[in-house]
Amino acid sequence: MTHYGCSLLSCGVIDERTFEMDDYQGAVARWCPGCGDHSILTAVQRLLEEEQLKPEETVFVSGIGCSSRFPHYLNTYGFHGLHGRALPVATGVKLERPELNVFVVMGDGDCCSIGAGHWIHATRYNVDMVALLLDNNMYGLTKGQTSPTTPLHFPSNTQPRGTYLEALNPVQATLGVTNASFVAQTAEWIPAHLYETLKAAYHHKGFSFVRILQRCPVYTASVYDEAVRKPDVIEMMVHDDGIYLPDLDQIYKQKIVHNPKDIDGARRLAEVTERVRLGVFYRNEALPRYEDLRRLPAHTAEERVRLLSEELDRYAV
Amino acid sequence: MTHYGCSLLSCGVIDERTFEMDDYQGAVARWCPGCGDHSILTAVQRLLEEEQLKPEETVFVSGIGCSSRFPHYLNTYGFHGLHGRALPVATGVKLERPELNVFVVMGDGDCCSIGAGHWIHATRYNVDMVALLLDNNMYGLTKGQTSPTTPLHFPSNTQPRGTYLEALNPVQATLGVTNASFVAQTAEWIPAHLYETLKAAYHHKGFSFVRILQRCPVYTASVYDEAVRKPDVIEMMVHDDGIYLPDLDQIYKQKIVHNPKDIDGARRLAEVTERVRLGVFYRNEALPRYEDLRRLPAHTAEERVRLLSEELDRYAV
Amino acid sequence: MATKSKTAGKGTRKRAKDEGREIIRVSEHTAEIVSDSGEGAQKCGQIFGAVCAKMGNGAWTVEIIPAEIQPPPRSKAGGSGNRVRFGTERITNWGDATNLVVAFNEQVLLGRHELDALADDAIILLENMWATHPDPDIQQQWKEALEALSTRNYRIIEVPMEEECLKIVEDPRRGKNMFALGLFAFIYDRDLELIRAQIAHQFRKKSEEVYARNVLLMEAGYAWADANLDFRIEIPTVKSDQPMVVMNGNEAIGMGAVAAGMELCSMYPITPATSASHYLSDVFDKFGGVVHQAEDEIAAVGVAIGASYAGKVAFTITSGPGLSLKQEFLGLAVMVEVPLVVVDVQRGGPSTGLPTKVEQSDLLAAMFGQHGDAPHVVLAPATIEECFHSMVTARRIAETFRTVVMVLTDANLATGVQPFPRPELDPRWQQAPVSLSPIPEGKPAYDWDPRTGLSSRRVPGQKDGMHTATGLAHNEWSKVAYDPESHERGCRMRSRKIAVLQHTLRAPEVYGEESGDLLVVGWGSTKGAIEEAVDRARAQGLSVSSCHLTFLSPLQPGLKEIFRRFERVMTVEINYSDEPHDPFITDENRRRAQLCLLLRAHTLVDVDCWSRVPGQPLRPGFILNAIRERLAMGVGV
Amino acid sequence: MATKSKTAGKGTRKRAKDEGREIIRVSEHTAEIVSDSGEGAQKCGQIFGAVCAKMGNGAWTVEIIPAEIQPPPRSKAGGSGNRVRFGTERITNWGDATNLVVAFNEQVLLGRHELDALADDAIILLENMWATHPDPDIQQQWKEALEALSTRNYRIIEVPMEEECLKIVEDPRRGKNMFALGLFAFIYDRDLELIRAQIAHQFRKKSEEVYARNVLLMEAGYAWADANLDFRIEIPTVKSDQPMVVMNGNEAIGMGAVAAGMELCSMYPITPATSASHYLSDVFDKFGGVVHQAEDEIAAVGVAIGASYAGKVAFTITSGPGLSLKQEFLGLAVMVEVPLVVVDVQRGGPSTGLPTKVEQSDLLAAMFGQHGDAPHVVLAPATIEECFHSMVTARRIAETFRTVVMVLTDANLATGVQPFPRPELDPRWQQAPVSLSPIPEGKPAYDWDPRTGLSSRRVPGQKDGMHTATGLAHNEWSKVAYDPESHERGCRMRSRKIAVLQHTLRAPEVYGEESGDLLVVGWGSTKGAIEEAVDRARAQGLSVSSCHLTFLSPLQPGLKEIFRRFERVMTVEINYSDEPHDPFITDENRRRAQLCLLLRAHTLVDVDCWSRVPGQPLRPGFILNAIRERLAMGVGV
Ligand SMILES: Cc1ncc(C[n+]2csc(CCOP(=O)(O)OP(=O)(O)O)c2C)c(N)n1
Ligand SMILES: Cc1ncc(C[n+]2csc(CCOP(=O)(O)OP(=O)(O)O)c2C)c(N)n1
Ligand code: SF4
Ligand code: SF4
Ligand SMILES: [Mg+2]
Ligand SMILES: [Mg+2]
Repeated sequence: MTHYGCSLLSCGVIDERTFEMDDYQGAVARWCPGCGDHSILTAVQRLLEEEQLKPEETVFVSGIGCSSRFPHYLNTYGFHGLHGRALPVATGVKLERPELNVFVVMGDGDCCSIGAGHWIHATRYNVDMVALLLDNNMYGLTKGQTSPTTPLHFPSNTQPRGTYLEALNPVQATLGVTNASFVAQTAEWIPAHLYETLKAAYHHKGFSFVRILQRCPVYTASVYDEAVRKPDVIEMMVHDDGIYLPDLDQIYKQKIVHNPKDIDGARRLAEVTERVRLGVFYRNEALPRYEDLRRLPAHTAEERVRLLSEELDRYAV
Repeated sequence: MTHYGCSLLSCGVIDERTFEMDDYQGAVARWCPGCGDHSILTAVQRLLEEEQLKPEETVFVSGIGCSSRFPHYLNTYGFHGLHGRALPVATGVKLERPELNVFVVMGDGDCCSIGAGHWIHATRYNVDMVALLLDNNMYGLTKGQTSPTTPLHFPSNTQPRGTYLEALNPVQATLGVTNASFVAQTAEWIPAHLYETLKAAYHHKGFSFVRILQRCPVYTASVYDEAVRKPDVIEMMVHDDGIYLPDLDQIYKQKIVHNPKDIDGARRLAEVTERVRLGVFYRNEALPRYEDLRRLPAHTAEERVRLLSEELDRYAV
Repeated sequence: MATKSKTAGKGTRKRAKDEGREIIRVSEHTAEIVSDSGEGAQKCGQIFGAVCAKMGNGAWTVEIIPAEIQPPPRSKAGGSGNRVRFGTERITNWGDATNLVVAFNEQVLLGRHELDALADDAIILLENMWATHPDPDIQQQWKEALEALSTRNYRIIEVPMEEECLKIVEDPRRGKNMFALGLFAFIYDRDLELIRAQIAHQFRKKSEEVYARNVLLMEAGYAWADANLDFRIEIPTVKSDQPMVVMNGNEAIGMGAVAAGMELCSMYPITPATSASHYLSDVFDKFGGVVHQAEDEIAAVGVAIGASYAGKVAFTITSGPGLSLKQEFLGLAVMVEVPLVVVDVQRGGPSTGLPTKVEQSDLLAAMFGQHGDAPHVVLAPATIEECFHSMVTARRIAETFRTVVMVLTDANLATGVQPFPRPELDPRWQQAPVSLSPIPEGKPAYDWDPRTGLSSRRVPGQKDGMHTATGLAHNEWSKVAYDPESHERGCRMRSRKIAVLQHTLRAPEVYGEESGDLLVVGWGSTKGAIEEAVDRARAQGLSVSSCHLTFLSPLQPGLKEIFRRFERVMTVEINYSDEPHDPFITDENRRRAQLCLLLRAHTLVDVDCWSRVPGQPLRPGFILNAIRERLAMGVGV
Repeated sequence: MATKSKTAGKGTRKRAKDEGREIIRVSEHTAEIVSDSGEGAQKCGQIFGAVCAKMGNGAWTVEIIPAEIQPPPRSKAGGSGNRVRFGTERITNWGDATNLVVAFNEQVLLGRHELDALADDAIILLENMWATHPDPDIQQQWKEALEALSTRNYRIIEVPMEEECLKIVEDPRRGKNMFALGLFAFIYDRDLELIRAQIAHQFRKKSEEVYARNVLLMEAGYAWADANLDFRIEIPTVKSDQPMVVMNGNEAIGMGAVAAGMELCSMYPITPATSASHYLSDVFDKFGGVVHQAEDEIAAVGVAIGASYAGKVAFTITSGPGLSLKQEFLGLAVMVEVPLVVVDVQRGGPSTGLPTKVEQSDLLAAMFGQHGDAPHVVLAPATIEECFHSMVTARRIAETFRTVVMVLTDANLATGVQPFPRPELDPRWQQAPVSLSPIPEGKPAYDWDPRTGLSSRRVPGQKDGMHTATGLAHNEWSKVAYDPESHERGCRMRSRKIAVLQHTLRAPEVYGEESGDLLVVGWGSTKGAIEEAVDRARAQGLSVSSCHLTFLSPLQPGLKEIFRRFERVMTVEINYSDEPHDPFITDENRRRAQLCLLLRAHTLVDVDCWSRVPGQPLRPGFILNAIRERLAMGVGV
């Protein structure tokens, strides 16, 4: 990468830098070998490069978990905050700096358990950002406890004789929230699909929620085993307005045409079956974005002082 | 009321008490005149009487808000806890004392805003209790701030030029959660429907979520105005397995037959339209209840000591 | 004070049109109006307080808040209204007792009487419709109440308010308050033009007709009083030579936030903090500012931290329960060194406690409530004026020191109204905190000055500044680092900043003599009451001074030095402490008031405390008693 | 200790089959195994520690935890393993430095070296496959590492572990640990039968074949050592005359919970607390107990409070960040007087901090973190044995006093393994807390004894006991009451209980002489290290004693009395304090360690502190240095 031009956001000088994959590389990723997070990182770096996002204008916000180490492994701005609380922080960033590209990386415990309230409300606010749920069906970092998405009867260290509850369906839950504007599902072991989904999410103007099925060889090796081995378990939801990768047709023969505008269809398809459905469940570009609704004209310091002075007049003795 | 028999829960002596409405009366209700909470209280008292629930075996748990004063106005056990946190407390009560009748009373801020995470998860746990959402579309107790269910553009003290977001749909959101087992909607100004809904909720074995449209003459007087004045705004969802009150046919002419077993239909009907739909959206008695899943045989102190002693053997030097 | 005003006023006559009328001339008076809630007494009191201030009186208005959402009418616990203490000089607190009260029924009056809110010789103007009410129970209650009231020296004047108002409006419940305002206007000889202007301001969102009706009612009250009262009360006004403004503490916080260049107020509603955000919600967008009502307190502080991390000026505002919920995020802000201002408008605790009532019991939670070692700044404005300026100070410190600054106010400041010198605004306060200039190569994310712990801020958009802020232990590159050295260095740098700030602070001033028998130490909203108590004590010849702390973390320098000059030191606070002579309480196990604990650890001086948690501001008279008691002189006044 | 053991051992010979072999006879030794993570060093260390304990050695095992989720192989920060200090007498802490280490590669060894974890004369058994590794970079790293290590007096013995293991298994990464166990077994002459039994226990969930293979590997290690080593180390074992058990602190907490009759552990996973709930998840349902993993920490404590309100025995367990989140609910539990036990297994802070590492920095947050005045009990076990018993004590106090009891342990106790006398179980500990008998008429929900604040518990199901518990200020009937008297009474009653509890406590014992030049005060897991440092100091003729506090709230009686008998008092803690001589730090602005602050406020004695936050337990040698320094004797050892 070469550094040309002016780096100020608004100085008018044309920024002639071009960025390559390497420019987005942060610290060496320290996930276990075989961890699905590696491929997600790669896909994200590819997206950044493809979209030529400026590293300094891109912010990755995360919670706490294996997956939440993500920002450290990128050479962008990052905020590795609190377990479950990535979304409020990201909302604050984007609300006040709408010109930044904001990505959020969460684990299934992070997003769906401790962060559930924020997840519901971030969906409602529909702030323009990409929210990635790296779903390994388990608490990875804390070494194997049940998460809301752990399959029924799957054992963990806190529920050694198997979980008690049917797994929460993050897609269906998101679709239940007013203002949900982009909901998709993909799997990290299908890089092409993963990449296309990330791209669609990035291009959606609004809160793009992507659940990424993510393998954790350490704690949930068997969970996605079948889906990885038997492509027929996977059903691709395809549509011209959604994602359609003809190249994958050879492997993934199960397809269903689904228009992402169709919310009822989305909810029907989101129901759990033996099939694992990948693609865009729902997209609605028409919904307003919170940061737009709240955008206000800027004021100079002097204007503000003058206005405040007027305000003080109202309280004058 | 006369006190006969033995009061221990399990002493085998037949309890011959009969309870009247008055027996459930706590402190004088201190809601504003015209507040919808009054009629909900009355309906609940009627239910308690009808079902002859023993006051000492009945617990009302609430959060903080106008609505959450509910337990004080009943002569049962009550737990008026923290804003947004009624459900965890109620879960603790029922998990450990499944023989108690547990009711939860929440406001819309309480349940859908600060308590959203617990709401999602309580739905998942499917603990057998009745959860009432007293939805006045506003923060009442704190004197008029926007709540998640405040209608779009409706002004409040924190959003004086109107809210920015479409109202959250609590019914749809609940239907999106895996294990949702009973979801209904009713209005406090239709006492017969309110009562029947409460009764159905009480008889459902599992987590019964009832959204009650509740008038707040002080802060949201206009919101349900039309629905109250024009019965045609209301569409009754009727079914033999749900709620059907022929007596109301004369007033509420808009009806739709909906089988509460039909989840897709439930979600379609739950979408917001000009119509306000009342009735049971969904019911599924087949879902397991968390407190049943976790129930274990009781042990005497001596047994426990013996078992622990064995356990210590494993760690013996 | 009551006694004083009485003697001063008695027998003095004014000529002119008040011929034959007794003119009570006093340097200050405390007037209140109390009614069932919903009868508008608060509005009346607010207008009256503002008018007094605008005419050039010192004034302090406090709200009388009922204990319940919807108390039943005519109940002792249901009184709602305002109490206005005003005088020729500056008034710094609510004082001891009310000298004149307008009451809409005898039950709310009785409530005030039982709370001991009224001076022994208070003048009472009481709605008399109840005496002849058709309901015999009510007649009976009236009788019993008047009997109970007769145990004191009150002068009760019955006023046919309902009857008079009915001449103008159909529903006097919505008009009596302006009638009462008219009574006050006559009694205290207030400027009617000013009153009309203030009515116009109060009902600015209502129709012209509403305004006109309210003025009529007010004038009717005035006329009735003129025709029927044989006294007036004169409190000389002195127009201030500097421009003054009048507002409550939450408005001052809101305006201070604007003055400080804040761009985002991220909050979740909670009494008594909410009204500050109501105020901001009304005006903030004029300034380009946003009030974000988050889904809960945790999200509220999270959004503020995100905005601050992104280079904006953000604060969050809450009260006790919200503070508890924010603790985890506050620790994070300290750890990643994101500047953040947090306002805690304290109320009665613990738990949901007394949501509408004053207490100063969040001090230790504000200081120590975050797990781990999370050094940060805590300051407490003592007056409404300081509420305004504290926001400017808080922002400056938060940004200079890249840390969390907590501003502790309370329900007393939040709802109290007081005139103060109009702040001089400075455009520099509004400056953007950071530029987006590129980061020079080799400059770490935390370029800690090893001596001071200070480092320069960095925000997204700055080229070559990329790094990941993290709540994990980290080195200067913001890389996760678990080695002993990195962690110890991080802890040291964050702590050092507090010491550096401490070096920039001045020793607090001593109010009164620099040495003596007793030093009273306070913080926050109690300042006015403490200093008034000290004045009275000194007037009685007692060797007492006081000292009020603005900074609680770090504590200002010189405290030990000051304390050493006094025989005894005692804090006066509105938070719980065990009474020394209570059963089982020993000097060893006594749980002391919160500042007291801090000062003992800090100075090793045997600081005592006198503290109460009545859910009300402390009365200067009670503080005076405590002073006398501590000086082993028994209880006076 | 290192020096001591060396001199003691050198030149001593044992006859019999060890003819010609040097027998180093010492009273204690510290052995460790360190590998890349995933190579099973932890299992080896655990088995070895348990075997030492079972053979009758005192022992203390600590985990060596890598800093990253998945550190790269062969990295200095990635070392994972166990360190076992064991000896003839009781061992109370991890000691100063390792005397013998088995390392699977030179990089992890280098990490330990750089952390100063190894004694100057440590014996090192090092896997030597890297010296000849096909990758020239690795060969180079090996060379450089050995060079770096040569600056110390280590005795390095190269061991062909890979080569030997390949004779038995295909993937030695999953077997080398047992080979290493065999090395230890030979060197320290451990009982092979016991080892086999312990291997069987460790792999009880695996197949018979796994067991057999592991035994083979272990025996191979033993044989190799026998054939190749010219020394053995003898640490006499003394079978305890009382029955002993060995476990880590989190297991002790879990077992203590069972012993205390707990019925519900409501938690949310967080390191280092989680393993306690893992243990309970394994066994609790045998006892009819439930581990409820809630959706977050707030719900976790809420469920526990609900269960306790319903009459069950519930506790919640967490670490720092979770404690912050629970603060609001803790205040509620105090307010409604629901008994509740809260375990905080402390880790490094602030914020997410050092999740796997020890710190004692939640003390003030535990004491004061709740808004408002929320008096409650805080206690801290100092040993693994005390972890067990503290649960019984905590339950008893929580129920008797109807309040919150916090039990503070830390990562050191949580993962440390130590033998202790087998607890004698008492069925009375298991008793149900309440009966469901009817409530007599006229008995209020809080029948506070006005002197003690104590009241009797009431739970749903009790006839005529109906009432609504509330976090709002309330009177004895649990009715919301905002009047000053009710609130002040409530505060008083809740606070009084703490004073009453304090009267039941004994003064802490002084370890060493009852008076002297210096008293070291500690709390929690540092006890063993402090007492060892005191012993050494006294052996050097210094007049030092120590005193360890179990109760932090209320503090035990007699502290001032004890402190007065010493010239100086100093706390030793694992939480941050400013160093007195650092830039800008003055006696006035110095932020002291957490217990130190409490003790200064409590006793007004000028208590000093020496505290560090290395993310590791304190070493007795460093404490000794601090003692010498404070006694103005310069640094020794
Ligand atoms: C408030 C808080 N609670 C708990 C934790 C401990 N914790 C860290 S990560 C984690 C869960 C990780 O699971 P997940 O979110 O699914 O992410 P993964 O590691 O599987 O990627 C937990 C419980 C914490 N750091 N903070
Ligand atoms: C942690 C916390 N945050 C905020 C509050 C303040 N508060 C009390 S009730 C309430 C909202 C009330 O609205 P809702 O839940 O809709 O109930 P309603 O009064 O309308 O019945 C709020 C924000 C509180 N008591 N505790
Ligand atoms: S534990 Fe699982 S999720 Fe975490 S880094 Fe390893 S493989 Fe990935
Ligand atoms: S404010 Fe509204 S919700 Fe609250 S009591 Fe009054 S009418 Fe009911
Ligand atoms: Mg996960
Ligand atoms: Mg509401």
